[in-house]
Amino acid sequence: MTEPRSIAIHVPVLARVEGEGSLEIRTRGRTIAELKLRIFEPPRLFEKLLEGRDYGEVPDMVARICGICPVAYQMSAVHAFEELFGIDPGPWVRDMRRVMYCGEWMQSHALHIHLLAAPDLLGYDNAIAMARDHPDIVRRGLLLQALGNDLIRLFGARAVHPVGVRVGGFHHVPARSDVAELHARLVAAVPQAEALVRWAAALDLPESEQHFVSVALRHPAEYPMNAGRLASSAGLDAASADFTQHFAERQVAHSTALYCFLHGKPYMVGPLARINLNLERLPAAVRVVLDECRFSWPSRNPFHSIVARAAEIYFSVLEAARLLRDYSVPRAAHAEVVPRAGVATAATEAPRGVLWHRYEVGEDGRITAARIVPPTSQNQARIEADLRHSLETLGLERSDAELRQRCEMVIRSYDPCISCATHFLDLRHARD
Amino acid sequence: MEAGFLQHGRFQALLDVLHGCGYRCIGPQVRDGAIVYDALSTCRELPQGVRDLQSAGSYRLERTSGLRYFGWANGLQALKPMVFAPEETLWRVQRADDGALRFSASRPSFANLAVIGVRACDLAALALLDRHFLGTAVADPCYAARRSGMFLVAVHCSDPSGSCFCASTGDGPQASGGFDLALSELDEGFIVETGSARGADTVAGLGLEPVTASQRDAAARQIDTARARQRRGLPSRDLRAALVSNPEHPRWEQVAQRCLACGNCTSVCPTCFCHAVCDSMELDGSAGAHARIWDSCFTAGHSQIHGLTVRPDTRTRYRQWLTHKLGSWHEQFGRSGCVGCGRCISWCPAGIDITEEAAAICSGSSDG
Amino acid sequence: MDDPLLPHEAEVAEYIRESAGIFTLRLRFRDPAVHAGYRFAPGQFNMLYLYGAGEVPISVVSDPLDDTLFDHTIRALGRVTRGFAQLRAADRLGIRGPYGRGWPLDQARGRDVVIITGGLGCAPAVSLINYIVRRREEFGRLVIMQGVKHADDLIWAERYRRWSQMAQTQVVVAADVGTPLWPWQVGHVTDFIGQAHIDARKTIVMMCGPEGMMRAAVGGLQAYGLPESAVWLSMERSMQCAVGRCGHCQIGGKFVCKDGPVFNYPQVRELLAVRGL
Amino acid sequence: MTLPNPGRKPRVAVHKFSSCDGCQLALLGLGEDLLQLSTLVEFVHFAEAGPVDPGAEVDIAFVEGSIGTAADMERIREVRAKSRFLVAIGACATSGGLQALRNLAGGQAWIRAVYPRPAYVDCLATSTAVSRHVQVDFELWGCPVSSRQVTVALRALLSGVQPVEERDKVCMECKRSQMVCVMVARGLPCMGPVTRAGCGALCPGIGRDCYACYGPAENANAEALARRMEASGIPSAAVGRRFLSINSASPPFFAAGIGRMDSHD
Ligand SMILES: Cc1cc2nc3c(=O)[nH]c(=O)nc-3n(C[C@H](O)[C@H](O)[C@H](O)COP(=O)(O)OP(=O)(O)OC[C@H]3O[C@@H](n4cnc5c(N)ncnc54)[C@H](O)[C@@H]3O)c2cc1C
Ligand code: SF4
Ligand code: SF4
Ligand code: SF4
Repeated sequence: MTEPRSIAIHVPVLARVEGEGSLEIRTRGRTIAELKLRIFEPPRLFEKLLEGRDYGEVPDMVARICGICPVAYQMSAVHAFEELFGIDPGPWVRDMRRVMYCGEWMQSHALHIHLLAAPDLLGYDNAIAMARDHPDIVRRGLLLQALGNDLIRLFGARAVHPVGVRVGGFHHVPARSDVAELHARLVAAVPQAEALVRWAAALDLPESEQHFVSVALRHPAEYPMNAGRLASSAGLDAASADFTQHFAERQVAHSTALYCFLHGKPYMVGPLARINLNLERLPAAVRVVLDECRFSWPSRNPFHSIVARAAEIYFSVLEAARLLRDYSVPRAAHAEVVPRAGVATAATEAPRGVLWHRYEVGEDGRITAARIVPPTSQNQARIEADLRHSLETLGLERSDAELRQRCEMVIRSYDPCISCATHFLDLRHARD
Repeated sequence: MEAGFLQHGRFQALLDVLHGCGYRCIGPQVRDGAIVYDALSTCRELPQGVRDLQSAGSYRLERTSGLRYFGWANGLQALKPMVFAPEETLWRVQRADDGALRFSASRPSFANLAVIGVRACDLAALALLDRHFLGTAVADPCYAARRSGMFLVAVHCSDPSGSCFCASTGDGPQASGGFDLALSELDEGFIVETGSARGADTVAGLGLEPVTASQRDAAARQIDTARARQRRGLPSRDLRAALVSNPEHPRWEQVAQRCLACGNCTSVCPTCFCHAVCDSMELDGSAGAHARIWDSCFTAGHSQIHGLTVRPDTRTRYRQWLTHKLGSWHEQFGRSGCVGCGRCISWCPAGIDITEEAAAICSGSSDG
Repeated sequence: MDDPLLPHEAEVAEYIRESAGIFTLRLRFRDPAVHAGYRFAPGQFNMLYLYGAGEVPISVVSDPLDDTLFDHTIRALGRVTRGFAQLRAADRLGIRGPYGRGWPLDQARGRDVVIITGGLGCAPAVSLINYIVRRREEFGRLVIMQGVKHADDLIWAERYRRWSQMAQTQVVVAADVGTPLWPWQVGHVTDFIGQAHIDARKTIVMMCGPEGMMRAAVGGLQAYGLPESAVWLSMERSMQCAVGRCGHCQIGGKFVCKDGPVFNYPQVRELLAVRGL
Repeated sequence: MTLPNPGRKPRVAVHKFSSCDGCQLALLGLGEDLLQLSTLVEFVHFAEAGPVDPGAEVDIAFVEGSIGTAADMERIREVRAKSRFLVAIGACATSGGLQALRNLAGGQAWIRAVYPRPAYVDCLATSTAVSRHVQVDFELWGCPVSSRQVTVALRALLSGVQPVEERDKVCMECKRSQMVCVMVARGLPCMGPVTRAGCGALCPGIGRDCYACYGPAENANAEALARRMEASGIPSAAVGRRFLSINSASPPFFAAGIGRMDSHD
């Protein structure tokens, strides 16, 4: 057996993650002396930018926090304001928002699986190299990604920073013919999406049994997207308005992203956490495929996230197809909005997990304070815990290259979005 | 030539005849708060009981209790987009591996159009566009393809808007020619006139009733009222000399302070014909296309020659628009380029009024 | 040509580098029938299409009687012309034309000709000079006046020297900014019109170049009592179609592409007087 | 631009600075075209897609994001030095982006307000456009830029010509698509008349007013539009906010907006 040694792993630029971050690990003997997932993306101070803005400007502004999940930002914001203003946008808006969110899950998950994660698992540097040997797999992924983008476009005119969402509903009603065309494409994609889950489940994923707490929304009847209460595998059940009673953010020296803890401990959000907590809310067709996996659900292996993502793509295709099947044109695209003063909060399920917003609104409908907790800052402590666990189980005596590769795989399996993670503001400090 | 009277309730029969003759009917309809031309299958899609309130920089529709289909002045566009497409590929080119280029013309595949509800100003504008695109040794092939076979059903204008001034340009409110059929809408129905042999053929089987003298009177009176109601006007039909002699009038600078140089006026103008070309290529470089797109004398590209923009500012661009439209058109086409439809007034987001600007510049006064 | 806007495939027979930014493309149409049917007059121009990039108007500078090739001398200025600069022999491009009215050579025959140009290698004038030099005996005295901003800008210095040695020919070259060894004049070329010894009764003037220069030249010519109708000039405007449809080349009521580019001065007198038309 | 020795694939880098990543998606969201693109160029640095070699010499560099830290300032100079043709993509890179709003408030004060321990944060008081730091060969505006914009520009560069700059107003695209003007027909405070074309007039196309995410057009008469909006009854401060939004640091928008903003802090 090789002698324990002192090693330093430094990955200056993490490839295939959204945004720019780096990793530094120092070990001494058999223990990890230091482990820093460093996010050096400059802070963009969004919460401050929002102060003084009209509530109506917020959906277009917060979209700019993240180009990969702008719909999620818009959804959390509009739900927060509608809750405060006492607006019920009605079933059509509710359903169509779900469709739009399906589009975002599909494009974001497909992008992550095929362009970011799969090359690790199949032994390539990147998806372009992988496409040469596995063209059909990459094509299927690009097709599902495009379909997701087109669902967002149906409501938002473009896939990145869509322009169709507003407080109270949408700016316009999609034409029946456009909906029919997309519905047909969704139906045609069902077998592909199903095949994707089987493919993901058959991947040779590392074993990594870990203890972690899953956090996600739970809704009495639906697989959660825009609505539900905060739940955890440790028994949490809280309204999103009570987020701060349970969750707290902390700044650390090595990162511009804040770390968020649940009752002082790391936790996981995202597709795996969602499935772990909402298995029975998935349509039967999705459950059947999951039941055929070699492993069982809920899963304690974070590497199973890729299967969870595939399953959510499958779910999204079915769900969007279901919601668009009997599409009818409503009388109006949005409800009337009259602002009122108070505190608006909402959490929705971004592709990467719970996204919590809180706004203080004045009489005139303008924002006096804002706070946003994105999924990546919630996962950050968990990623570091996972890295420690994974490296120690793999064995620190492995070569630097092997250790480094495993680290990158671990990080990628959480699909961290660094752009989202770096907008931070800790309100408690902001006030003094 | 007067052909007879069509009861209001039988308007669909006219559409059916046109459909039966193989025409694709296009007619006015309400969309997004304005009247636009779009494919028409039944008369129920027409803007019945609707009128338009237009003024500088503003266009609103309002419901009325009336049952008329054409009780409004005009909509966003005239016939221009149907004959001179806003974006159109002119030709394509293939490039072989050895670099050889193969050019091939692109032509619109076009069903014969029957346009319902054409206004007198629209027809006058179409005649001008015809001269521009067809009146040379070699006609413009794309325009010619779209224009040929177009069947025009005019409706004399009974309800001019606040922006209209066709009476002062001599182009309306009554359509005087260039149509296949022309209608005078009365409360109980339409007096039908024919303007061409195929127009006459179309209505021959419609079972039109004879027109009564009082119907004829009512139609004439309604045109007179429409003419009298127009509040705006141009100082004269030929402003060429007055404009050409005032290139440094301070009013040009004053209007430039308000003008957004956005090109809405030229885009909705039924006679503006300026266009740019735009070349594109397939991503792999194997083929390309050459398209024309509507341009405007308000863009920088319009007057750009390598390294120099001849009209760099809004003052010179606005001056180009007005002196061309009301001045140089006389030299080019023997008449003014303005048919008095008022669209450039209503659809200008800055609310600039061509009649006011022309009056100020041509009277030599610099304020107002 | 049935479609006025469709280019024909042409090929670069020879690429000649004239100076750092100026080159000549010697071209032929790929289709021999098209080539055989192609006729142009000096002062006319073609629309040259660079694959995928765009079309630009360029004068034909070769001799109309040379039926093997036709030449374009191009200054690499912007997007498309810099692209053309990268072409080499055997490369393909698209050509349609010729367009516009050329120089009034029939009127010039037997008379003294004064050619005034500004800017580098002003192409429409090159075709004109070449044409007259080859048929020297058909014309009277020839005065070539060329103005450049900086002495270093002058290309074809050798040609000017050669022309200046021909009988009955006067060459005046002026640079706004000279250099120590500059053999010609320093100043605006229009300042030297007085040296041209123009006989107002039998002279025709043809010019092209910046509009400011042409305005100044007309002023200088007035001193000779030259009738305005004896002055011709070639104008430049943006052109997208070259057949009088796109509206870009309008100056007043004129379409430069079909009413020009060569105009008789009285036609454009008022237009030239206003800046920004 | 002329490409070096034809025969070798042009080398392309995609660099990210302070941004939301949305503009890179113009490439990552290309679908099948991305595979085709990879046969035409060699991506030598494109961290999000895999290849990492930020110091490599390249023919074409796409730069996303604004310059917001001292390290960024250093890095953009290196990028410039290693790139033959540098294209700034998106609002962040061309005007400083939405985050340039911090320039108005004195960014350091905000950082103190935002972070419990500001000393840990390397952040300049301003967020600025790439062209404020190095020479930029071409700019693609938009928040975000579209795949069409990026591929058209890239295709032109592959053919050795400068891409065409789109700088007309959104109204031109709006009218070419036969849309009904939302300002004239509905009184909405549309920014189309001062905003650069390129998006295809998406907002009027779905019945809402443009909010100028493509930045100022050429010859933008921002002051006239601002006055027109005020005349239609929109409060001055709200008009000011329309100009001071995604492209607040672009000169015409800044000039029209700054005097109209009520004190921001
Ligand atoms: C009758 C005539 C004869 C000529 N003869 C010659 C000749 O013999 N030799 C010669 O060298 N030159 C000649 N020229 C000038 C030549 O046509 C120009 O130098 C050439 O068009 C420049 O093209 P470019 O693409 O290189 O330049 P650019 O300035 O890059 O672009 C040229 C064209 O593209 C358009 N354009 C530029 N930028 C934009 C933009 N951002 N958006 C939209 N459109 C844009 C402009 O409107 C312009 O028409 C002649 C011009 C005319 C009118
Ligand atoms: S006159 Fe009006 S419509 Fe025309 S360019 Fe000026 S602002 Fe735009
Ligand atoms: S809707 Fe906006 S972009 Fe369209 S024409 Fe009106 S002002 Fe211009
Ligand atoms: S219309 Fe305006 S705000 Fe909307 S996408 Fe286009 S540029 Fe952006």
